[in-house]
Amino acid sequence: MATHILSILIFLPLLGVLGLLFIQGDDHRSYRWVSVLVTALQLALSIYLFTAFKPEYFQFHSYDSLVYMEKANWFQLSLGNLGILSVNYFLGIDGLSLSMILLSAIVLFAGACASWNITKQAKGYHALYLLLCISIPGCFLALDLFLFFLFFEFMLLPMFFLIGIWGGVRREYASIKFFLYTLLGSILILIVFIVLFISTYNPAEMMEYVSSNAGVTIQHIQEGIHSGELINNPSIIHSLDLIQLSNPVNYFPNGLLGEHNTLTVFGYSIRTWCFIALLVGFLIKLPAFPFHTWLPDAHVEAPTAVSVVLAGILLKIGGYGLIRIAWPLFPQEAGDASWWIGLIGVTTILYAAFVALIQTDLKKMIAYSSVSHMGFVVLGLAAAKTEGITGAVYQMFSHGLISALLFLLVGVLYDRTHDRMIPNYRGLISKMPAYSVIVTIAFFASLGLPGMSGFIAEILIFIGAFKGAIDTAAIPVWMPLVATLGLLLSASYYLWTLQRMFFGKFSTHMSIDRNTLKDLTVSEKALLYSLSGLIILFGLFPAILLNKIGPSMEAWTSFFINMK
Amino acid sequence: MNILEHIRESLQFLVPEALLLGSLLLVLFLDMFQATRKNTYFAATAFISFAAGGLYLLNQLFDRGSIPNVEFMDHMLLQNPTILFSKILLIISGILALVFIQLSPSSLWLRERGETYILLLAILMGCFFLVAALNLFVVFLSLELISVPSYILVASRFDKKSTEAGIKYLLYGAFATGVMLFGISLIYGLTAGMDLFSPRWIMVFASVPVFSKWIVLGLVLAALFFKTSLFPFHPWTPDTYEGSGWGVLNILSTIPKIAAFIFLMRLSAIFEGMQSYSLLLATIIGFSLLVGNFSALMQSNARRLMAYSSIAQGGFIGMALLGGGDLSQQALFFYLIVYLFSVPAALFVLDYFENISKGDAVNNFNGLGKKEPVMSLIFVIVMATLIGLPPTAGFFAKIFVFTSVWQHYETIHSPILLGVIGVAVAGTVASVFYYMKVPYSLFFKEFENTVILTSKHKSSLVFVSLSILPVVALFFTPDWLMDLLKVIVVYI
Amino acid sequence: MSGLIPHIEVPLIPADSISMLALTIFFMPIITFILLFFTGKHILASIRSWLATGVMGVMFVLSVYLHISIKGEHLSRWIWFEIGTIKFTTSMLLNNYSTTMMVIATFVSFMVHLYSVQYMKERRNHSKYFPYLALFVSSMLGIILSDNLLITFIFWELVGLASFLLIGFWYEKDTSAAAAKKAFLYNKFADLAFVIAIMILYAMYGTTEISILKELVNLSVTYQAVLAVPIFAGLAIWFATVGKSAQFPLYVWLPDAMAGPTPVSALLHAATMVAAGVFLLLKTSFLLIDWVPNLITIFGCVTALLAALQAIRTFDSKKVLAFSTVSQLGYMMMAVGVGADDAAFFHLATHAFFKACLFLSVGAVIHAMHHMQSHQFDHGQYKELDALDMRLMGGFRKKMPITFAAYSVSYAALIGLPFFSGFLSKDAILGALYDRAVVSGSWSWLIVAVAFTTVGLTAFYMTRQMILIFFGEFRLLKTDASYKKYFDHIVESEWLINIPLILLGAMSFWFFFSLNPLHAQTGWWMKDAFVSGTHHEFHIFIPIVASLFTLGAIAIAVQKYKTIDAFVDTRLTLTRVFANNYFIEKGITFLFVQPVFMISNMCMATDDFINRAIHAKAYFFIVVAQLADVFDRWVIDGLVHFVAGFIRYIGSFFRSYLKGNIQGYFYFTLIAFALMLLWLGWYL
Amino acid sequence: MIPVDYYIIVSILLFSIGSAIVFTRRNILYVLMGIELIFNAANINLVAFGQLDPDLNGQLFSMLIITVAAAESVVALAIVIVLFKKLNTIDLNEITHLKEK
Repeated sequence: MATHILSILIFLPLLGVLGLLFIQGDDHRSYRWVSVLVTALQLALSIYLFTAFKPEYFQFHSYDSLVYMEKANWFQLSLGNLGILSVNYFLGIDGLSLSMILLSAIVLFAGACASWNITKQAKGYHALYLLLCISIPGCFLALDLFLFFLFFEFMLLPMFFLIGIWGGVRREYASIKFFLYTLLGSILILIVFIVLFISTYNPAEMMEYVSSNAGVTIQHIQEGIHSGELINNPSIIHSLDLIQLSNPVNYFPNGLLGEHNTLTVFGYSIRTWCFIALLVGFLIKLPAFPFHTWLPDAHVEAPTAVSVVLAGILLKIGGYGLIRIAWPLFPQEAGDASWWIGLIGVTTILYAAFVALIQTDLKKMIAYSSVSHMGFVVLGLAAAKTEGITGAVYQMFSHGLISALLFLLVGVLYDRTHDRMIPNYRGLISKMPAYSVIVTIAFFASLGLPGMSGFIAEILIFIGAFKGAIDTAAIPVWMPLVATLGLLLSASYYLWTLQRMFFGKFSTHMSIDRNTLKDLTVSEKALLYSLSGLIILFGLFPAILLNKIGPSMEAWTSFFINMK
Repeated sequence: MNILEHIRESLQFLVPEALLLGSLLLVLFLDMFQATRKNTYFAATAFISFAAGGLYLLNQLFDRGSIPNVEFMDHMLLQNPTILFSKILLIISGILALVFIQLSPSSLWLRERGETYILLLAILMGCFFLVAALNLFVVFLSLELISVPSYILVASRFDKKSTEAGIKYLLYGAFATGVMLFGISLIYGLTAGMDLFSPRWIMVFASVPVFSKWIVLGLVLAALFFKTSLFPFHPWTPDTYEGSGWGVLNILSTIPKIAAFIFLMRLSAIFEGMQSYSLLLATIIGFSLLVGNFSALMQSNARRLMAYSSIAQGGFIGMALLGGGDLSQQALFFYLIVYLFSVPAALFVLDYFENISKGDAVNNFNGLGKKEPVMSLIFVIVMATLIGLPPTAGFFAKIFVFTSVWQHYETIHSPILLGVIGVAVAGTVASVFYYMKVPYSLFFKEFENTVILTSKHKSSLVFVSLSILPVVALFFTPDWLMDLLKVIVVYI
Repeated sequence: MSGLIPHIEVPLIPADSISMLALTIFFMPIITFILLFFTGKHILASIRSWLATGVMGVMFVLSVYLHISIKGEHLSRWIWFEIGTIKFTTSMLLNNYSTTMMVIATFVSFMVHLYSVQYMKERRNHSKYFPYLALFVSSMLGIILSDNLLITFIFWELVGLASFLLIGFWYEKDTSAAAAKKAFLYNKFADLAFVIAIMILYAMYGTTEISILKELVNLSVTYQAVLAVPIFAGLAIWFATVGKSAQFPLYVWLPDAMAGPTPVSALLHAATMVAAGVFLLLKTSFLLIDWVPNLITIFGCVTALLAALQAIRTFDSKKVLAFSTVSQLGYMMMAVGVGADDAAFFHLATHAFFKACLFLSVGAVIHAMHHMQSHQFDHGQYKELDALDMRLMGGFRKKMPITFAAYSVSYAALIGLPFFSGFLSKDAILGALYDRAVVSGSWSWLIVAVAFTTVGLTAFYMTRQMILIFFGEFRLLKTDASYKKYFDHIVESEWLINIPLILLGAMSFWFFFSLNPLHAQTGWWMKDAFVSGTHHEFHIFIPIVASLFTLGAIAIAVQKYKTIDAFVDTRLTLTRVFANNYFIEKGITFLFVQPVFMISNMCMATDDFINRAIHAKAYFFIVVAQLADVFDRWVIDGLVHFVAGFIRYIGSFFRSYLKGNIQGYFYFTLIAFALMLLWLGWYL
Repeated sequence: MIPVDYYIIVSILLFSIGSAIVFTRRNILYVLMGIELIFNAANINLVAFGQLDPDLNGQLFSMLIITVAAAESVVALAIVIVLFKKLNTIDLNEITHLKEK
């Protein structure tokens, strides 16, 4: 099992989907058990993976040290003069993937639990949810960009339907918007992948291909490529193997992305444009200003569990893509653009926080706060220091937990009253004390209170960013300084909300039936308390995660700096 | 050699055609008597001939792989693995059409009649001849053999819509044929021969003045473009589609199109390097993509939507004609295979929904996704295939087509090709919107209809799933098919 | 740039037994917090409160033991987490300084706990009170013990959290909720500076260990001027303390924070929250270089004066004390600014005791007032009564003699009468200020002048408060005679309240700090030189002048207020200015809050704009489709028009393409195909 | 022998006349006749060119065309009859029920 643990982890929910197909009848109870069980199994598997993972497993850019790697040729397609497209089923895990896998297992499990009360077309819902459970871990584990893109795209469809069918009043609008935005991002990413495909080759696989000719070595192939003999040869093997792509030797010197290519479009090289396209593609997913407007709508309309998954994991794929693909493949460009990236980060942090401040819809406010927090990820990336990158990863992890908790909490209130407008409530704490306690914990966690996981992430990002600003002048000094205002703003909107909704004398808008305002049930409590517990656990003992992923992140940084 | 002797020898290559002819006659015979005038008999006859023909072709393909390019019937027809394979595709398409008619809820009138089977067999026979044609004689004859039964099929529902569709189709088709004939006559005058694929003819034609070349090529290709409903020979398509039943529509949009495209591919192979031909083709394809994709966006009627979709798909398939080399031929076949499986599935589901909701406007399908979740979900996969989204082989089909054009662009650097690629990309994006139109109303609109008719659920589902299964499966093993095509398609 | 800074290995040091003891003390309130927070509702209130109080008592005893037994420095350091080779450490430093602070903190906390047992008995939401207090104390201990700025920051923020929870303890009151939010946000704003300080120091030196930083800063002193970074780090840390230690202009949260329970105020003002700022600044004073100390002095001076002025016109009994705290913190800051770290810490210590005592005794009075109110409530005559308003008090001297005695002693200490602790510490600060002025001259003399004036002001407003609360008649009766019977029933508070008062009051005497009642420098406190070794020369005239100021102010105040029956305020403008905190809040609202909301609205508008743009994108395809359609309908048709001019009979077919006319299709095909061929011919 | 050019001129004239009819006449029967004219234009060409061809391909082809045209006309007329029954018209301007909405 250990050799195929990654595949098992990814495709486990497929069994669940099959199981769903064989369960007959309209009783939603049996369906929900399937999702919960499958996600629980996934969680167990990823915890096993987490415990078995050793910090020494890093060196992401060579095949040797990828533990649990799975690599098998999927297909090789001859594309005439363009050479051969070789696609591998290539999975691997390093610290970065590890944290994301753990996060997605936790959040997906929480989401499955939150789907407990779905009664409308429960079978379809759970089937789609389980499909999400396949594509999300797949996305985090795929090391072949073709595979990555498949999983990436495959997330789109279930999400689209989950929002569009089980969503709120304006679900059509929200789902279409989500679809359009993400599609735009995917197209940009796809274009870059195509360019990558045509301008690189895979010497390792070419070795296998030409092994009949005795005495041919990788050097021969590389020399042939560099001397131009092998260009446009139909037998050149191209692949989207991330490890090969991240080696600059594997680019055709005269290809679109090669070192000798002087072609420019509007004054920028193709490499720069590719980087921009990747950046925008993933920033849409992240989302960052100005590509964020799909998120509030999608969140507001999505059912609770979907919001949880959306904020908890889907956004992280944007950040993951940046760290895993955009930066390592275009280090030079990423380094050159750091000022702009930092600017995007800072703008996102502040802009979204400002907008969150004046929201009257609780869920929308939290959605904007998610955007703001994702801005920190961008800022951490811009400086490209180990602390900052680790902070970014930790921010993704912790924000995954925190936003899952926050959206679950909103869901609790919405389930009861079907109203989430902040001004419609006052003094909730006296009616729902346990609920209010967890809300307070969640709010403080989200505003970066020390002792909660968000703090570690943000402080790491700040010191990383500032160190980058001082050491390498990657970003100007004012950026991390100004970004700290984000902390204040998030404290402002959270505390203001606390004051308005939870403190004061109890009263509600007349449209709300007060009898529905019951405090948390035991099962809700169990879920919410355990998530809060995790947040505090990872806040007090970041070593649990950071010690495992640290070496990977350090290797990432040194790789990036060497390449740059 | 004695000509009769030659013909007798040639007949051995016409076994599938003979089978079709035989079953055609048998159906005719069966149709004469009240006792045997039964749907099942007709269908069984047709199916047996298809199956037998298909098996024979397969056997030939494996046997004759080593003896390519047999010209027979006094250089009128050609036999080689590519053509055998094309015929197999046509047979598969025919079988799908047959099953479609049997299961389609709206095709009761169609399947009860013997004529339907006769016409289907005739069309298929015409297609067999078309893909194997070496001479303009045969081209003309086979096109007529496809066209005339098609006219009858379209018009044979005998109601207002269908007759109108029929007459429009006929007038357009006849006019196109006339134009082509005139072109053929001029070609005959210019080159003193109609044996298109002979080296002599090619040589003579190459020496024809450019202007004359333009004229005759334009005139002759008109009929083929009409059959493939490419711009500007497309205007009949939406009207005819709208007026005809789903079963007929399925036949129209698959069998003749596949045959015509394969023939165009063969034609392109001999005209390769002739700039006037390739540019004409490129322009036509580009405009087809533009008009097909963007007009489809505006459609609210499922039939017209599929009509424009078929124009657009024709454009995408046609892109494979633009690229030179083996890859483009493989891409064409790959695309055609995906196309021949996905289009019947798409049309069948629409038929199914139309039958439930009693209307073919997209709005009529509102909310049906909740009543028919599985069917709707399969429909989404079908639509994904037509758009070219993973995880369906449509994705690879598009990739191959794009790659082949790009590759050709890299060698000749023609801005028109670049334009075609641009239009195709834009069209692909646009296609997301119109193909997702129906799933959108299936899932996201509230259910409005009060009348729901249930229909044969299981068998329909099985048919649709089975026809889409190969497409999904091909996504996971595209290299298998490509390797196969690599071996087979080289003889074109 | 970073190459200039010598890299210092951060060694890990295991904890010795003394450190283990300190850790035990540190973890005790945390365990209390966890225990009481989760089981709060399920155990008896008395068990709950006595458990917390008992723990605090044990902590106090242990702290004293720790303080006695400690010799030299005990540094221990562990790894918190590591990112590859980068290690983030956490460390604890035990020395005389920190253990002293521990003793103070635990003692005051213990007293407050004892007091709270009685005080909170009848209050609502009892179950969360003691856990919050425990959290408060543990966070404070964390700040005291931590030798790592990052870790300090964590506790720093947790102090903020605990204060938020405690200030907003009566969350049903809107003022309470608002005050809690305000306190947290003002502190958070200042804390940004702390984050920045951490960023700067980490980026420059690669560590946030204070003891290591100290070495590094001293090592790199030569290029400090070039880099100017440690200056900004120091500035940032100071600014962080401006929030927590309530300095001008961020002190406005502190008066509002009186909305919390009175014992909390006592704790907040004495040993925990506001002390944390000064304490941290003293700990990191090596970072205060160049012009930063002067800035600190000036701001401290301004704070001291402004707050004292406000205290003169405030009627809220607790707010007077709050302003007094702000003012005294200004003194401490001044001392820090002139480098008199010892004096600052000394004042911090003495102030902790007498201010806690003052709060608790005023709290006792308020408790009594509340009792009257609640009695009335019991009799169904509930009236809104501001139990904190000094204008309604008076004559409590006879009713509550012990309270009065405790109050008087700490009052004397605060205004700096000889033989009381405040005299010693204030004298040390004034002396230091004077010394500094002698050296640097010019504006420093102004500081000295203001410091002395403030001494007078302090005496004035404290005397005013004393007279208003304890002397004269009970003025509430003048507005509403129905309180008479309740006033008659007022007796001295319960012993649980009195004992802390007595103990804390006792700490206001001189002998705890120095045997010589007039000279602090000779006392053991200053001799031990907790923080820095610089001694100040003793000037005999300073205590004398200060005492003169004090006595004079007392005389004026007595003269002014002794005959007052019902307080009528004159000079309303001034009062309004004071009541509005010199319009600082208005200014902040105007300068920050309003722009923030403006920007928020702008951003929201931008979002809408983006959305519209996105809609445009979605419509784009439809538009293209429309265009294609228009192309079909008009361009091609237009050509048909054109051709039609030459051919008869064709007119009726013009729009035939639109109309489904097959001949229209023919035209379309013909023309389109012809055009295409023509264009291609031209192209070729 | 009459030179081929004359045949071509005649055939082009026929083609043009046929096309004009197809394009302009509203009666379906006329349109069908126009199409026949186009067919015959092709026939004339083929026969004319066939004179020069020893294999007589042209002549053969034209025979073929005549046959097929007859078949096509049969189908066309059949459909026209049905059409007339259903729509009561054979005016092309009135057969416009199927169109872009």
